[in-house]
Amino acid sequence: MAAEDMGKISDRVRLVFTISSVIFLIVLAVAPLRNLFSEWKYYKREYFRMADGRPDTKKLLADFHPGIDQIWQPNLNVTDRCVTCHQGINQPSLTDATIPQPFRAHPIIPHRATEWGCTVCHRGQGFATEVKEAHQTTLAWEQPILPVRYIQGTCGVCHRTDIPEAPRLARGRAVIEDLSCIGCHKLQGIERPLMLGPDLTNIKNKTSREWIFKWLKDPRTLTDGNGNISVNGYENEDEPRMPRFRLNDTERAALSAFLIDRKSNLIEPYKFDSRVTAAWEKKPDLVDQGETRFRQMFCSTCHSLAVVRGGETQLIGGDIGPELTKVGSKVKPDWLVSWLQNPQAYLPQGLMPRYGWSDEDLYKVNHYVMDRLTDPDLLKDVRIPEQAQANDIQSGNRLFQQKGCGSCHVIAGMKAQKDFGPDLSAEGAKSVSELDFGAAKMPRNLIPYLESKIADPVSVNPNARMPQYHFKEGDLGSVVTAALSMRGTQTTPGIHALVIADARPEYQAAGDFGKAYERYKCYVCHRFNGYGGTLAPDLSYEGSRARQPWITEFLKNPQTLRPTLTFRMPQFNVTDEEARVLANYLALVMQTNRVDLTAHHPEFTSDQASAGKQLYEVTYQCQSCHTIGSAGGYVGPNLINAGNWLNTAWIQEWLTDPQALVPDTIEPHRAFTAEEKSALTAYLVTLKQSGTVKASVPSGGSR
Amino acid sequence: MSENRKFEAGIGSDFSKDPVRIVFITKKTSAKVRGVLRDQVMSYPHVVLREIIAFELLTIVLVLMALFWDAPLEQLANPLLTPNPAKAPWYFLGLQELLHYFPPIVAGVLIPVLIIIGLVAIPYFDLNVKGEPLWNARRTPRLRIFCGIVLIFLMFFGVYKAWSIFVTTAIIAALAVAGYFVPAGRGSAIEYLRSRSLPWWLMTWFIIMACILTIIGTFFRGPGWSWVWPWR
Amino acid sequence: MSASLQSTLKGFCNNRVWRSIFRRAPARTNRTRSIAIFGNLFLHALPVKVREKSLRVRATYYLGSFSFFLFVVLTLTGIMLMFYYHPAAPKAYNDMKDLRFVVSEGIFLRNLHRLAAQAMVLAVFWHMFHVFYRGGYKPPHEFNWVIGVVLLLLTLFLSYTGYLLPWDQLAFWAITVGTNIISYIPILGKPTRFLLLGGHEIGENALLRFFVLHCVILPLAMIVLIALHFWRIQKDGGLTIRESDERK
Amino acid sequence: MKWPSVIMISALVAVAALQGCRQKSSATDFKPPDKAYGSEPDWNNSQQIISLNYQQTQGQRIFYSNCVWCHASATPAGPSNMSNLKPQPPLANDGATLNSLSNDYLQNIITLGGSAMSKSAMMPPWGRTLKQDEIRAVIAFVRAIAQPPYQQPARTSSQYSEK
Repeated sequence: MAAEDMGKISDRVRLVFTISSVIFLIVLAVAPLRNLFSEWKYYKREYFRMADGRPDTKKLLADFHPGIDQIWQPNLNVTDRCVTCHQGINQPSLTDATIPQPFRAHPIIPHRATEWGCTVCHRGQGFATEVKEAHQTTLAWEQPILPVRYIQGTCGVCHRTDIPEAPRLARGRAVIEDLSCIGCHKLQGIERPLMLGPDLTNIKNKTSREWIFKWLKDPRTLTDGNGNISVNGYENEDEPRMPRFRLNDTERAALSAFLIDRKSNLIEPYKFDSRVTAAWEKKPDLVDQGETRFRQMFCSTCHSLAVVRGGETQLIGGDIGPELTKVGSKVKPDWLVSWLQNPQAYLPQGLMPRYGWSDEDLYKVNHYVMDRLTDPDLLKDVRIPEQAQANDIQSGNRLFQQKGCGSCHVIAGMKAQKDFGPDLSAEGAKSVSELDFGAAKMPRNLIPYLESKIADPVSVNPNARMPQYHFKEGDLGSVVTAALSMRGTQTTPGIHALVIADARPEYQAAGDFGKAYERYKCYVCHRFNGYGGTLAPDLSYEGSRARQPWITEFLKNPQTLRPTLTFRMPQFNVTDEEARVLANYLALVMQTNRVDLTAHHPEFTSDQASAGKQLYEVTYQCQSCHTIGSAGGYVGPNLINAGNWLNTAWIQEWLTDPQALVPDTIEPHRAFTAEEKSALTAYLVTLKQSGTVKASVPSGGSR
Repeated sequence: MSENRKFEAGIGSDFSKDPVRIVFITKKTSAKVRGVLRDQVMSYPHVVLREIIAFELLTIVLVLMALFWDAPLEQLANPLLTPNPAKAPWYFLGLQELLHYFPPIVAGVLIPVLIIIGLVAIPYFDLNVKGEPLWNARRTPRLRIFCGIVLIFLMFFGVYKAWSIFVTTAIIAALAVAGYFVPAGRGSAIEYLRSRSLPWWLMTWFIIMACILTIIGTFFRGPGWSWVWPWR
Repeated sequence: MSASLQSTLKGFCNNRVWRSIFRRAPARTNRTRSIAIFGNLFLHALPVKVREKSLRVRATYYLGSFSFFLFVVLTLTGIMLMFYYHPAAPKAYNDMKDLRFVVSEGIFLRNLHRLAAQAMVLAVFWHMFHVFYRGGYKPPHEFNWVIGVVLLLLTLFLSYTGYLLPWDQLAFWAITVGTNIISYIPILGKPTRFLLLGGHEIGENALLRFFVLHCVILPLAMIVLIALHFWRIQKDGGLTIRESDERK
Repeated sequence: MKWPSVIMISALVAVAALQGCRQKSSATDFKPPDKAYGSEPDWNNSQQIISLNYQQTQGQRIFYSNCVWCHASATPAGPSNMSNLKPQPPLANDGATLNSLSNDYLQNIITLGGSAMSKSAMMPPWGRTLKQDEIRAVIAFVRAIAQPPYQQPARTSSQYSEK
């Protein structure tokens, strides 16, 4: 064999070598081309093509750049490459809905995208330059883009105070607070109030076991004016705060037995003045008179009643207290009398003010409630043994704790339950792996999880302890929005510095004023230095606004200043001494330094007053909103008694800049000259209600 | 190379054509150059060409896979968020599966150390130098020892309820023992098993065991290292 | 066509520059072929001649070669990836994102590196088993087998240290599980784990240590041992040819 | 000589085809999110819900605080002030009246009040109470609820100079 043969290569090997070399070269040549087909390059080309076909090409392409664009804000931890594809966000000419995404301009909002980036508000993955990675939940990114309907959730991450620009967020927070979610969960920005549900220690005094049984079945059924179980309840009105727990009849019987068995001192029946009882017992119009009194005292400012109007059952009245349509079938008469007399004895933290009742009024109203606000059929279908069995009581006790009742309701001698549900203060930041989807068929993503968990807790976990809440239309979305805003402590230092904390001022009233303030629960409706309700006017500057004698009179006999208001100050029957104390305090303490009451004003002349009248009626046509006597608009307050009511300095200041005194007032800020202001003030201070006018005002007047 | 030692010098190939290559071989070594010239080919180009082809094929496969399969990337490392189950890289999942059965000191330390020692020691025990079939000689004593050791192992696995190991071991041992009873010259498959040596059986057992444990650890273990079916 | 191509090639190879690099004319005789192997730094780890039977695919399946080529691919892609990588948390993770979304061919490089790493573990294992079944560990190859076992361990350790570098959940928890196994070693376990991680928990220190191990120490050890491994193949007389191969 | 071009062309075709599939699949996976920042029922048909964007929602808020009293037939407090006014102000969704008025005109009359635009002095000037952006938002809201629906005028160059 020739030695040269040792180097000879067979044809087969040659062929394999040739083929593999060719493929090798192809593959090496092709591999780098993958980059050309990146999604972002596709969108760059598309944008260029779109801009090319428009009249404003030059402007659109002025800062076009073929590479990757990004917004980089290291202190916000923002590296947002969204603008690589969303190239038109700053182009005002691309606002039309006809412009295809991702090129449409961003609507103008207070935060400029170039300063804040995109993911701070929208979430999603700013690093990504691929559609799916940027928008959806992926293995490498668990926080998808927030749907626009929930985007207000991210406003709440920094803005811990409610902002008017984010109505859904504010509504969601209000609902969460209103439904006492804080009873079981830790929540961001919400503190546990002193009382959530009523104290149940003495419930035996208040109601019957049958009623408790029925209430536990579905608290909403009691609000139905027709006696039918209505699944929707009053969808558009407020629901009872009590949610529906999943309990069977045995459990309900046990719980009601347990609650009714609490050893409490039975209240002594109130002894009415025998003359009053004797006089009114036989009167045929006793109940009607009671109803009139009930109306006059404006119970409906806080409580609602079901009323049939035009064939439809509607709830009329406020939502601060419970709805009362069937309360007569619920409460015991002796309890009702003692409650009306002094609610703070039964529920010290409750919101019900302590009225000053005359025996007569109390007798009449009590009869009205027990007679008219009842439903004889309400408890007809409740079948439970009369006597509570010992084992029922025992299992009721167990259930009370298992269901977490103690989170909201207190029973003397039982330990309050705390942190019954999971901590939700960082729920909006939870990653998919922290959520328990169970066997539920839904996208593995925080948003559908929250939606179905809140709407129907058992849809996610069949053994959920969470009860069933019912939301008005749209409120579910608001609650999800608010839950998404709870992202816990911000770890990014830049964002941490941006958090605008919710200042929740506490207003403590001391002394005699404090006692009356607490007795009449003024803070439930009025606001004092930032603390309190928003139903009625803010009283922080009441001393600057109103004259002291007027306040005294008003407290004794409240009148309505705004004709359109349905919620009116109740008739508390304030004593003279209390009226004096309250008015003194309001006039002296509740002042703003914008209005100088001590400044000397020259006396107004009658010429000024008539010039003011001219301005009022002709030039500025104030009567379009304000009423004087019976003529004029409904929007602003009735000015018929302005001279007695308002301080001169206040009127002057008000005409200068109303929003400076009451920021959310809708009084238009006009540019009055100094003369005009003086003239209008001069006119307004002449408006003093005389005896003859008093009769024509329907809601009473000053005495 | 001191003068007083004797070496036998030999030439490995055709002196005139091949590069000079001197080999010193002492009398005591067993290594000998077996110069069967006909059997040989030049490395250049035969080996070199084949290696290039191998490299090209490898690159083609790798590049194509890299184009269409993206390396996984999960979320940012978070010590507070433990995935369930937390799994090691796939080549350690057999070990992790062992940890499920045996105490950590056995599965985590003893077994890996024994495996490494075993692998290192293989060439130094002339068990398989001749590749002698297991049942060639001293058949009965070997069978007794073999069965004894297998039974001890099975008991050990049984005590720890390591059933996947138990079953696999039992099947392989049964196949090995089957070779003892089968007379020579039957079907080719049985003949194949009969002619296997002891190290062959050991290594095969090891490889099958490692594969099964790795597959179980990779595909059949879910939350809390419980058994799950991968298609569910 | 063929003639002109050959003459072009010839002219190309007779070029002064070419000759300055390669010195020799194309190998056409066994002598020049031997010199081609012998006189080349990269090829001289190969024997000049091999037995024809060892060329058969079934003799090796090229598993050793594949392992080596994968190591080469890993080194090249690894060096390129190092240009983009910072061994710091969480920058390391952001670098992964950049590789994926911004760097040209970044994701391709990472895919290639990751694939090759997995393939190398497989190839090395397979290579070892194949060598075992062919009896490749038998004298005079005993020590080369031991080197091979060490190379296997190095491969596993290289792959394992690389596993942490992306600093994602997968990496973090895989390394947690792995290093927990180390701590089961009596007495030595905890200190060894501490040494490896630079602390009691996996953090930046661990990332840096794994990075240095992955990019410097282990590859260097690997290169030295691979060289030794190849050298020994040649010195131990080439691939083992089984008697069954001889008979055929 | 033909090899390189053939290789390149076939490579390009192959990659283009494969990448083309890739593009499509990821684009169809992504479901666009719900676009509504807020919503308002159609005043003439409460079953119909109109989606509002950010600006329109801000306008909605300001409308319901400042304008609703006179420019709607019902108010949050119940009766409307409309009946007290002469001439009667138009309803905010009255497209027949408002659609023909330009954005600039509406912006002016809200800012400066009725008397400045030779209309009823009962319309007060809001320029000092509301910011220009807020007034723009109110107009956007009014346009969104208009019945018959408001059609944007044909694009003019002035649109680009805005802002």
